[in-house]
Amino acid sequence: MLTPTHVMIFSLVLFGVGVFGVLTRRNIIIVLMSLELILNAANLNFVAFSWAHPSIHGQVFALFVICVAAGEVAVGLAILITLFRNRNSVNIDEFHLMKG
Amino acid sequence: MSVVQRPELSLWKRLFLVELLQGMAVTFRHWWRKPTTEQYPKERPKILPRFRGIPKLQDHPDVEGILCIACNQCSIICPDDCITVLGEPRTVGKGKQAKVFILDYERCCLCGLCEEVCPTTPVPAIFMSHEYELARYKRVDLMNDMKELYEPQPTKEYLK
Amino acid sequence: MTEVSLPLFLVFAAVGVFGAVMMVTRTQPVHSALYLVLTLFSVAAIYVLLHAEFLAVVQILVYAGGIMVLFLFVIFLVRPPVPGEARWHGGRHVLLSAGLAVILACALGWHFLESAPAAAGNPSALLEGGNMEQVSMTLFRYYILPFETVSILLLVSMIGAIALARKGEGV
Amino acid sequence: MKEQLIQYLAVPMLQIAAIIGVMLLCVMYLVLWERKLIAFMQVRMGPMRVGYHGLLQPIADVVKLLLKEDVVPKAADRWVHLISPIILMIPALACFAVIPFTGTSFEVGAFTIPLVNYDVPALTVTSWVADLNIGLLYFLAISSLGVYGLVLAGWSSNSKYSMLGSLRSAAQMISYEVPLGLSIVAILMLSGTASLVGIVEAQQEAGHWWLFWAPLGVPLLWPQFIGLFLYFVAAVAETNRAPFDLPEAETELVAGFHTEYSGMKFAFMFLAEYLNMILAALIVSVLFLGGWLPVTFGIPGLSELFGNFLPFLGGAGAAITGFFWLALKVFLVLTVYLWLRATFPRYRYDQLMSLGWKWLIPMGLAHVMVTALFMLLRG
Repeated sequence: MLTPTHVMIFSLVLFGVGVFGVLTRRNIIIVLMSLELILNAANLNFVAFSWAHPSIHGQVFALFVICVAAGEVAVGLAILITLFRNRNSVNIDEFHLMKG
Repeated sequence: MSVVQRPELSLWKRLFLVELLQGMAVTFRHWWRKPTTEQYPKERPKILPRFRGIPKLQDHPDVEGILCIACNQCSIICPDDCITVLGEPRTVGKGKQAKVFILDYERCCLCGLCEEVCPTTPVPAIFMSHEYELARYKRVDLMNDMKELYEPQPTKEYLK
Repeated sequence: MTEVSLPLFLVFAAVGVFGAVMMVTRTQPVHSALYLVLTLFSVAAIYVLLHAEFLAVVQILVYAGGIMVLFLFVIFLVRPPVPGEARWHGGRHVLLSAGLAVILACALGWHFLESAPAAAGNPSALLEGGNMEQVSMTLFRYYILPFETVSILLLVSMIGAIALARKGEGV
Repeated sequence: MKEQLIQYLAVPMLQIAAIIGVMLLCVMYLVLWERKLIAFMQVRMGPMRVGYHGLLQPIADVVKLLLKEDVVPKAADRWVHLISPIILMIPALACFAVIPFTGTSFEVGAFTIPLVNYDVPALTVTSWVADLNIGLLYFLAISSLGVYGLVLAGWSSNSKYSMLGSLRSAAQMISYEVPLGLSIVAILMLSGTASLVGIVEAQQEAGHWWLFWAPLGVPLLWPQFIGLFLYFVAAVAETNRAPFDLPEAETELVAGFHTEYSGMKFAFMFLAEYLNMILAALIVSVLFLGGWLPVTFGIPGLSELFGNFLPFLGGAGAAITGFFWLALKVFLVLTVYLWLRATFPRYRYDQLMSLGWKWLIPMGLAHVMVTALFMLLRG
């Protein structure tokens, strides 16, 4: 029998891997992809809960999350391209303009 | 060079894509036309009398023996240097006749100068035949000596 | 359906975790993106198991069909990684991050699992009269304002992305 | 349990095998028909050698492609190079799962398989593998995945022509997915369902194809013509066919994304392209042209006559008739597809983009609104 706990464990693993990716990778594109992973983990929880208490609202919220993720990626990648044009690199360590 | 301005399309033409439909009508009409191409190995092209195929040798009933007198003029005028002629005394009558005549089809450009320059009468000994199928399996097969130039191996016709 | 849902879930979850781990560890960004697509797919499959058909399709349409293609585009546009360049932070950093991620996940997990909901009703109610119909009814009955807000958000992000990515004047 | 296993596992497997087999055959002969038709339009004969008027040419082509050497460039990413034709192929085949080929289902009585003495219970076999509630969305989602195959093929070949071709194709497919989706929305509104079976049934109920939906009772006002036009243009662009075949513009990019492909892998890409064409034609037929409904549908008298022109076969006759009408429609749509290729020159890249974004998308939005308005006025 599939229970919400199973799905939650899976989403926790995805979340953990995503956080690890965000913290360790230097390539900013992969950092952005790890962020997508974290969003997906959150979405999975929404859907699991909506399934456990039969209620459609969780799915609707996940839909909103997907929309926001799409917007986030569009802007994030545009920023990335601008950065690449100005500094000719996608290495996250090289972007420390604010550092004193 | 002159710049040609495209005529401005009327609203009717723009709205209903008239010109696209006209284009499609043209292709539609062509669909039903009789094909103009010929099915080559099955159907052979009609060859006109002055067509220049590969050069070959010929004899004439009015002249005894070999018609070619080994004058070497064809070999000299040939822009591709593809003709080699060696002579020997004629077996009947005076003068020379060809002993060796080698023609390299690989180099021949089918210009017809050899036929023009050939001095023999009543017909030139070397002439442009109507044969045009030059493909061979080996390059050596394109080097033809006298025997092959007289009696060409007929190309195996590819039917079907 | 219910008897096979657990083994199916385990298969998809395994594929998903495999994809996620590979995604984070690959050095070639294109491979990373491909593994992420794999993970997104298995998540979509799990959505189907959880009676969220419409969401599964949206996940494939938006994530796999749109967002990841965008990622691939950007990967192609920017310079490929130089062979000798370090793609990871240092060893201690990796260990620390791994530890942090595990601790974070464990803390969340402890909290979650303590309050894990049991299946409270019949989940197949989510499919009655069509999942898509239910989602859209809810969306347009209760969430019309958020819906419009999201559309404005998307418009703004679209214009922002164009403005940012344009060459030359401005920026 | 056993009956369930057969109903939910064995029957779909057989259906899938049948669909794949028939579709591969269709692709082979579609290629022949394309070569023949374009040859006719160019006042040529087309393939004539293998078989009567080249009828066995597809088989010769397949044998040639399968026996060819598989060349992989030295600097290619071998794995991605290998999987990208497969990635192209899978979505193209997966989309066929939701297509209804005929309305009537076949009744298969209980029988025993002789040698193994296995009893097969009575079954009802439908012409579709799955009647998904979200069928149309499934089609849109799955068909949008084909772009990966192109992009990865171009990238993994490590060649500038492939790369340019694949980037063009990705941009083109993403741009034209929007008008494609918009042109379908009106049909969704008219049918009130996203299931492809449901859409055809809705047309049956309405008494006419959606193409001839006449709002306000005005006989010659058919707004779905715009929808059909939009869908068709977008589908031609989506399948990378002429006049929108920029990704494989042979005069500019050698062969585009499949420059570095040969043998089996190339055959897969080729197959996927033609499968997508057939798919687009099937969707046009189902959404706008009434799917399995006869061509004479809606004309009193003729409709009944041609609805089942094999009455002596009973239910099977009706099913076969449905197949026939759908096949006829698909054939005609595909012929128009090829006709376009024979007629129009290739678009320039900026023209392609401006057509997609500046004309088709606004037209699609307007079309949705006009349809909605007419539906409202009609009540």
